[in-house]
Amino acid sequence: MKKNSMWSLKLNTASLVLIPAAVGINYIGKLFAGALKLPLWLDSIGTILAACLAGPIVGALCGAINNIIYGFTLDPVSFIYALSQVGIGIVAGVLAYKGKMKGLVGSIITGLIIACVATVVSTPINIAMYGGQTGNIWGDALFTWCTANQFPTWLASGLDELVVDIPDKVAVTLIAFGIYKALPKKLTILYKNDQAIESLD
Amino acid sequence: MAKIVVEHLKYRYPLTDELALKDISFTIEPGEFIGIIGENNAGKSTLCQALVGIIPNFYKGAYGGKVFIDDLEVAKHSISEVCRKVGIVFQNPFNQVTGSKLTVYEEIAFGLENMGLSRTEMMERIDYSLKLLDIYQYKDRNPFDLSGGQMQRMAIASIIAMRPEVIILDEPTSQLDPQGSEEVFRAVQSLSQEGISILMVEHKMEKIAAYSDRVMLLKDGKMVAFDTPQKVFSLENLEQYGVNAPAFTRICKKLGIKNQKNGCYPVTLEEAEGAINLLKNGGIADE
Amino acid sequence: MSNIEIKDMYFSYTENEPVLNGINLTLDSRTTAIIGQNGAGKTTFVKLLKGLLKPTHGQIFWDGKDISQMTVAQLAKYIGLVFQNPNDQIFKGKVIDEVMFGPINIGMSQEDALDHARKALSIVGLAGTEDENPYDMGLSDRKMIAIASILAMDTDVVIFDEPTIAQDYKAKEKIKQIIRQLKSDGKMVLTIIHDMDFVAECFERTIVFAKGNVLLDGPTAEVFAQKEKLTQAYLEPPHVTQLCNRLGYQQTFLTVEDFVAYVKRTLKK
Amino acid sequence: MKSISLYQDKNTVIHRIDPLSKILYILVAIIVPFLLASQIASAAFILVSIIILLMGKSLKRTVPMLGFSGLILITVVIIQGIFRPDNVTPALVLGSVVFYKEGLLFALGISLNVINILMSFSILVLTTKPSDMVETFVRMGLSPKLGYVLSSVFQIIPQMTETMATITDAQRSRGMETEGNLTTRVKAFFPLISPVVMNSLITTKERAIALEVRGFDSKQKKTFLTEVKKTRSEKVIKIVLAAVLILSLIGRVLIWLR
Repeated sequence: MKKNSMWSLKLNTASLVLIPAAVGINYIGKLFAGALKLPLWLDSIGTILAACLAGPIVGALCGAINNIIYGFTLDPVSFIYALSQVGIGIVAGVLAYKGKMKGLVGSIITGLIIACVATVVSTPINIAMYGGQTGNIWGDALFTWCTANQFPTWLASGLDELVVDIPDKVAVTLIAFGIYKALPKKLTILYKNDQAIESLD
Repeated sequence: MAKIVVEHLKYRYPLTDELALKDISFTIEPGEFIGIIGENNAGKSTLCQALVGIIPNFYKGAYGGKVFIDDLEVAKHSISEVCRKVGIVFQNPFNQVTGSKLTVYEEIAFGLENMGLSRTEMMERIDYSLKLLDIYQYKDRNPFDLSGGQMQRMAIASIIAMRPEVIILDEPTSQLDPQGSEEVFRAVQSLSQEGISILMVEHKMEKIAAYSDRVMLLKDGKMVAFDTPQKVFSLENLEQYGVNAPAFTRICKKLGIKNQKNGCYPVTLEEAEGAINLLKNGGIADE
Repeated sequence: MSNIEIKDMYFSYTENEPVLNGINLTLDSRTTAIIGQNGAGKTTFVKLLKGLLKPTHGQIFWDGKDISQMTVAQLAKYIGLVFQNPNDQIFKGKVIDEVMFGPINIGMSQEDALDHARKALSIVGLAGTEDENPYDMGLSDRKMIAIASILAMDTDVVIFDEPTIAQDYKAKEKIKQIIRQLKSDGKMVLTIIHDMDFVAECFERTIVFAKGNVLLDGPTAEVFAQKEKLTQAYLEPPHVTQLCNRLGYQQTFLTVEDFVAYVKRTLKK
Repeated sequence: MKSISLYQDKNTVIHRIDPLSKILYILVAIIVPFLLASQIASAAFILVSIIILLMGKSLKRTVPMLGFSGLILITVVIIQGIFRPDNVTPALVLGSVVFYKEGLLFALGISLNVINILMSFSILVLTTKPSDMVETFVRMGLSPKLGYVLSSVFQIIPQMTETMATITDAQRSRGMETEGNLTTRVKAFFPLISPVVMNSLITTKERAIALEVRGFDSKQKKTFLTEVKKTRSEKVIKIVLAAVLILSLIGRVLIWLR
C-alpha cells in the first residue's frame, strides 16, 4: 500500500490545490530574485517543495503547469522546456520520498542530482532550439570556449547548461528544504494520501 | 426541511493528544436559527466542520459518535454528497473564491456544474441567489474586484444556489468592515426568512442575541449550555467561559433589571430600551 | 512628549484617483483610534507615516523635523507598525527568533534584543513559548507574536492595523491592556480599527476617515455623538451609545460603567 | 484586477477561432518544416503567422516576447558564425573577426526555426482567453480537476504578487534592508519568500475545503454553464490543417523513397 502511494494518480483536493500555489511560489521566487538583483533564477522553489510535500506526480504536474503558464505569460518557448521542469519535479519527489532530503548534505546532493537531470533533459532541447546555447552569459561563454576548442556540440551544450544549473538548483533545493523543515506537521499531513480515520466509538 | 441530530460526537485532530470535541449531543429542529459562541479553540469551527463532513473526511484523525442530517449519516458519505444538504461559509471571503472563474456569475455556477445540473436550471438558480443576496448588479465583475462584504455575500450566494436545507456560517463577518458586516447580517436574515436552518458562529454577541432562536455555548470542546439567548446570556459565570454578554445585558445586570416573565436579563437593544423605560416610569430595580 | 504633525498631505497611487485629499492633523500622546470604512484611506495614511509610501504633496513633521522623505529603514527605529495579518511577516522557526528580528535589524545588540524580546513576549502573554514554532500555534497567538515583534523594537510610536479582527473576548482584553501599558510607558499609540465598542472603551481620541478626508476628529465621546456624520461614513456608534440614543439621552456614554452610573444617579433623584 | 496572461480582449475573427484549431496550427507549423527539412517552409509559416497576427490585431505584442529569444539568437549568430567547428568559407571580415558562411547558415536555420515556433505559439497565446482554452480541453476529456488547477493559476499569481508587496512592506517596517551589497540582498530573500510560502500553503488548505463543500470531488458528470458554438468554418479550418500535415507526410515519404 505504502509503496504504491508515491505514484498514485488519485490526488486529493489538498494536493491538487497545492499545484497552483506551488507555481505561484516559483513565480514569486523568480520575482524576488529579480527585485533583489540576485545572480540566480530561483524559479523552482515551489516545484521542489510541492514534490517534497505531495510526491513525484504532483511535482511533475507543477513543473509542467509552471512552464505552460510561463508560456502564456512570458515567453512561448517555455512550453518546450516544460519537459525539464517535469524532470525536476519527479526527481525531487522520488528523492524526498526515499528520505534523501534530510539535512544539509542530503539537500545539497539532491540539488546536484536535480541539476544533472535538468541538464540531461534540457541539453537536447537547447541543441534543437538554439544550437546548444542557454542564453546565460557564463554558460554561453563556456560553450563558446568549448566550441572554439573543437568539443562536440553535445558536450559543449551540456557543460553550458550544467554550470548554470548547479548553483541554481542547489540553492533552490536548500531554500525549499529550509522552508519544508519549518512547516508545521499539521499542514504537511494534509497532502499525504494514506491517512485513515480512527474510530473513537 | 432538515433536522440535525448529533449523538455523542467526539473528535481528535491528527497529531494531537486532546479531543477537540468531547461527547457532544443535541438536536436542531428545521428552520431554527442557532448562534454558536465560545472562546477561541473552544471547538466552534470544529463542530461546524463536523456537520458538513469536512471532519472527519478531509482532516482524518479520530472520530466517534454520529451526525445525522435527516437520515443522512454525515461521516459515512463524501463531502460532495453532504454539501447538497448542508452548506458552509467561512471567515475569509478571499480563500473561498475558487480562483478559476472570471465573473461572479460563473463563480456561482462552480458548485452547480459539479452537481451536473442543466444549463437552464443553473441560470435560474444563479439569478435567484444573486438577487436574494442583493449582488445581481455585480454579476459580470471579476470576483476578486468585489469589496469584502460583497465577496462574502457572493460566497453565501454560491452556497445558496446549491439549495442546501441548512447553512452554517463560521464567523462570516469578522474580516469585514462595519458596512460589510451589516450587509452580510442583512443577507443572513433574509435566508432565515426563507425558512433555511442557520447555524452561525460569531463573536459579536449583540448580533447573536438579536437573531438567534437558541444559543449554544462551547468551552474546551464541551457543550456548556444550549438555550434561548436570554437564558444563556443571563448565566452568572459567563465570563469564565470566555464570553462577554451583549452590552445591553451587562447594563441590565448591573442595574438589576430582569424581565418579569422569564426572570432573565434583556439581551437586545429593544428589550433593554423597554426595560429601562419601564424602570424610569416607576418600575422597581432590585437594589 | 513628542508629536507628529501632518501638513496638507495628499496621496494617490494613480493620477486622477486621489486616496488622501489634504490631511491636516496633529497626533499627540492621546491614544488614538482611526475608523472609517474600507477604502477610506486609513491604511494608506499609516503607510505614509511609516515611510512605506511617500506623500505626493505635503509634509510630516516629528517634533518639528520633516520625516516625510526619510527611508523606511531609518524610520523603523522610531515608528513601529503591526500589520493586520501575522502570516505576512512570520518566517522564523522559533518564536524568540521572530521577535528578535526587528530589534537586531535596527541595531540592537544580541543581548538587548533578547532582553527586549523576552519582555515583549511576557507583555502579550506568551512568555514560555520562546522555542515553539509560530506556525504550530493558533492564529490568535500568532497575532500576539506579531505584536510582540514590534513592541520589542521599543519604538516611540506604535501603530496597530486591525488588532482585534477575529479575536475573542480574552484576547481583546489583553490588547486593551497592552495599549494602556504602552500609553503609561509614554509611547504614542495609533490604531486602525472597526470594533466601535473597543474604540469606546480604549481610546481617548477618535479620527474618522471618509473618502480620503478627515470627517471627524476629537475626543471619542464627542465623535460618537455626531450621529449624522457617522451614518455618512457608514459607521454605527458603540452599542452603549445606541442605547443612549434610543432612550433620548442628551449625554453620550461610551461604556457600560458610565451608563450604569448615570442611570443610577438619575434614578436616585 | 491585473491579469498576468498576455491575452488581450479584442473582437476579431482570429479571437473567435476555436483554440483547438490554433493548437493544430502550431503543430502543423512546427512539424511540416521539420518533415520537409525546409527553411523555405519555416519562412513561409512565419509569413502566414504574421498575417494571422495582423488579422488578430496582435502583431505588435509579439515584440516583447521576441526580446528574450532574440538576444539568444544574436549570440547564436556571433558564436556559430565565428567558432563553429566546420567553418571553412569566410563570408564577412570585421577587423580581425571573421564570420564564416557555414556558421552563419546554421545560425540562420536556427533563427528561422525559433521565430517560427514563437510566432505560431503567439497566435494561441495572444488571441485566446486562457479560461476558454482550459474549458475546451475539459470538454475533450481533460480531468476537470486539472482544468481547475490550470485556470486558477492565472488568478492566484496576481493574488500572490499582492501578498508579496505586503510582505515586503512588513519586513521593511521591521528595519530589514532590501538594497545594498550582495550579502544584504541574499539575506533579505528568506524573510521575503518564507511568508509567501506559508501564506499560500495555509490558503491552500482553506481553499481546498471551500472547493470540497461545493462538490469539487463529486462523482457526478460535470455540466457547463457556457454553451459551445460549432460552426462550419471551424471544421473547414481543421480539415485544411490536417490535410497540410498529411500532404507533407506523404511528401516526406516520397523524398525518402527517391
